[in-house]
Amino acid sequence: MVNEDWLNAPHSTGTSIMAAEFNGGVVIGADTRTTTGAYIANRVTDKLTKITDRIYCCRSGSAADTQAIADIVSYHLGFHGMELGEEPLVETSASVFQELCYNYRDSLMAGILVAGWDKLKGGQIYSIPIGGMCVRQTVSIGGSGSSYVYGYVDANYKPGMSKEACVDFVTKTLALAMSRDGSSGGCIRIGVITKDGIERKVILGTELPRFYED
Amino acid sequence: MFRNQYDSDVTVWSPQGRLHQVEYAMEAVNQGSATVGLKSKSHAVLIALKRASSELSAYQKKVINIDDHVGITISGLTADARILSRYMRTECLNYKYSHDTYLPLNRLISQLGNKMQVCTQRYDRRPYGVGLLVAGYDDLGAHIFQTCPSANYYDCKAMSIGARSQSARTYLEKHIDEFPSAPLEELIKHGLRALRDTLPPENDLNNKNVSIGYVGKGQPFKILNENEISSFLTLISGEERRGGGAAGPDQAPSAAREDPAGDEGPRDPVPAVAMDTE
Amino acid sequence: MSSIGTGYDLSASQFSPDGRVFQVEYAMKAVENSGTVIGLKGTDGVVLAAEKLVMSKLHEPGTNRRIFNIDTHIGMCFSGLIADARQLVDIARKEASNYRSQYGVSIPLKYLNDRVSMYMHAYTLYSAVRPYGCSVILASYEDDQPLMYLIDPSGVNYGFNGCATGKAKQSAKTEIEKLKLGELSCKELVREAAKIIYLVHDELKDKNFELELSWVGKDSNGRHERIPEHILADAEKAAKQAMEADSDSDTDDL
Amino acid sequence: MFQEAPPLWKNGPAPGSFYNFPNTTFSLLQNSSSDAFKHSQSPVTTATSIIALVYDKGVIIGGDLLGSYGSLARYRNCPRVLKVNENIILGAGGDYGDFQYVKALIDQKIIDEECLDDGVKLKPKSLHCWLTRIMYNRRSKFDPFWNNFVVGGLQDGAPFLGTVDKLGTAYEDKIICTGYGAHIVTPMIRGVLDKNPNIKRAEARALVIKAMEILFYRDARSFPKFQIATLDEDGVQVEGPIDVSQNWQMATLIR
Repeated sequence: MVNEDWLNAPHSTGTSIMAAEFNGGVVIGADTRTTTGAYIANRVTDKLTKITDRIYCCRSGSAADTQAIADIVSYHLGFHGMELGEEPLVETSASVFQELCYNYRDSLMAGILVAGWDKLKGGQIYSIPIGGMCVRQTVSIGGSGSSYVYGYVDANYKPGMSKEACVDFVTKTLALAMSRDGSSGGCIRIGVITKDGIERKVILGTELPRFYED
Repeated sequence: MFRNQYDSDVTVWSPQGRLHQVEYAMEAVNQGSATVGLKSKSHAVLIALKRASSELSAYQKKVINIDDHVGITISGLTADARILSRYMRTECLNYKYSHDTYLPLNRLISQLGNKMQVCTQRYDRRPYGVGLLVAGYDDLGAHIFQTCPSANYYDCKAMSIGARSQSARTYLEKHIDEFPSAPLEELIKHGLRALRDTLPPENDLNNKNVSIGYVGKGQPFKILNENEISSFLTLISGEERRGGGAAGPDQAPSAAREDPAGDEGPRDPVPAVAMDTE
Repeated sequence: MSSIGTGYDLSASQFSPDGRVFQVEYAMKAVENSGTVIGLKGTDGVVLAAEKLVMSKLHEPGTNRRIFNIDTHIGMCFSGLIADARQLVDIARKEASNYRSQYGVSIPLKYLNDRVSMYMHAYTLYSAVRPYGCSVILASYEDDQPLMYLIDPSGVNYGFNGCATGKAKQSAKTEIEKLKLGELSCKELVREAAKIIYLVHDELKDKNFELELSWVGKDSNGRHERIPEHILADAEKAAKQAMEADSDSDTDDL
Repeated sequence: MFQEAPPLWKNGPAPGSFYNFPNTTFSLLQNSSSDAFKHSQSPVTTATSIIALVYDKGVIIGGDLLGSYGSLARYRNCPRVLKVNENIILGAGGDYGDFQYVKALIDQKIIDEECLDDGVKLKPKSLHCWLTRIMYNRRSKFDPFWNNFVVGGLQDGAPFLGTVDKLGTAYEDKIICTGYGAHIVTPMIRGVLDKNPNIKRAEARALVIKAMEILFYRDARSFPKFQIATLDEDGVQVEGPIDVSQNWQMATLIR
């Protein structure tokens, strides 16, 4: 056997995830591959997880850890939203994620992007890497695939893009990351969050952009 | 047996919106011997009258050191005061450990106030039956604080509490404008005169029944010994005494209970409306 | 209050035969024995004002304040027992602090109001404790929106445009109702508030008092603060003049 | 022995338990001494050196804006030089998550004090002492805050500069540089101050800017954008982001 470590290896979303602000909201995106060692445990995973109607998170790291965290946060914020009588803020949501990720930093493997829209600050993205810090960014990438596309993001992201341009940018970035990162792949899932809620779509593995092959 | 049906517990409001149990606790302060606190811009002074429970006993300690910058005198139940003083000492020490400086007076007092308030709202507690005069010096200058069993506290220019303290307060009010610029010695003399006014004519202050403590700029809280007290007493000994000791009708109740002879038998307490509802 | 003294009014955990909890009503009495406080909500903020009765000339002026800061953007004033109120201030500050540490943003007043009300209400449920002897007014300015609530010892709360509690709450309310609250700015309300406190102060029963004023709104950059010294002095002067003018016109009428 | 895990958030449910409503008083992350708790902590997202010195009438602190993720220059806007109150400025290096946690504590401390409105303001020595206590406390639990803190301020009118590291080691000095800065730029700054101990603010500022430049050349975790905080009788000023002015002219001399 080439590699038997998959028997004991944790399911982990060796991943490419990303989020970018545009004029009117945020675009979030992720690949769909979940691996156990080198084995693809799920080829159509959904790594864009709903927290509230207008707040989503992109998960990277251990699938078990990040799913558990997302469940807890969405429960907590659901409760909080009822107490508050209105939708929780994206900032609040990020803060709750951070509290968990920071307090349990020794036992969790989780790198999370929290993205969403609220009426106070519009579209926002917060990056919470391993270690539990939290910082707001206008564009953010995460997961193992992200290392290969920092340059592309730095060169091509422009503040105040249109929705279409932003979706295109996110799709292209993820396609690049997935093509170079063995732990990322499959399809691309995209979510566009604006004041009207989320609009989701999937770009199948057969329809990924191949502009870089020209 | 109860004076009215609303005074059994600290958790019971009277129809007038009063807390009789708390008001009774305020009376405990008036049972204690008098004590005076006053301050100038640079110093805060505490002067207390000590009692001995019998001829064989020592005089009860009235001035207690809390930290270098704080001291207190007490009137009321000494045992309750000991709990409060231990709390204050702990708070001062903790603050010094964590912040490398003295705990500002008003913060100490406000924490103490919140601790005392809890005892005025629960069935399983009783209010602390002691009033304190707290003298201290911090970055904001010299302070005299008064605390009550009701958990109220007051930032005072000068104050006196305890038996027949009204006479002392009268003296203090009369001379209040002289205190801010008075040197320490004058301040102590004013305090002694105020305290002397609370005594009946046949008694006088001596170096056994007086306690003096002070704190000030560059001066850690200091409690004077008998010799030092004597030297201050001689400074006011020649002066004519005012008739404060002959208790006026307004102080009759507290003065009567002050009488250690106790030959009148038990009598109903006559509490003043002591809860300031401001 | 026909049931007073029938023994059904000794515990907060006891209803009277006619379905009332007298201990809570008695606690309200403590509030009514205390100096008047008012809150006025204007177009660009909230103004709080308190009549602090001075008990002795031995006390330092400006102490035992009746208006507190709860968070940078929230103020609280009370009437009733000051010791009880300070406990509530402590609770409210802890709520505000916990909210920030958990949710990363400052506490919305609506939420704080709910929490403090719940806390006060809990003290009306058990015989082992007594209801709080104070009413509190909470005020804030968040997202360019002035907000104000009043909580009674019962734990009941209402949102208000203008409210009063304490000794002279009735006459203060009458005065407040004369104002066009929806149109006045904080700067104007400061004068009105001072005027009302001077007007309702009972000179015969309570000799001395100090006027306390605070605001939270656009003029204070969304922070709850004492009103600056010179504005306070102006307002006080105007209030005194108004009082004099008032008494003059009274004599004219005769 | 089974021990209940700490709650997921304050007064919230513990892992595997139901939501406790309301009035439950767990203190955050309480562990009894019998708990075997693994602390494998090491810094993750890190910030590098802090440069600080005392000038004639005040203090100055400088630090760059980079949050490094290993060798990846991941976050380019991580401010870590800040005003605490009118008397205190603070600089921090090390794990950025830990820094954010401690910063939240300090921020709340200042808000609490503003609420009291009693005329007493936290002084730099007090904050330095307080930081020392929490740093030592955490290292004693084998779970240190992985930071260096530099506290600057005016203590009763005189400049104060002190530092604490992750072990709770604390000292005061006229010049404090942490991380790579301690090795690379302390000698340069000391050289200047030895000649003239009472440099003016403008000179001090130029010195810090020079130090940031040198560090950019020699510290692989540094970044050419930084912030400077100054505190003197004119009050607190936090400037930035300032760009490092670079000079690579010498490259042409090599062939």
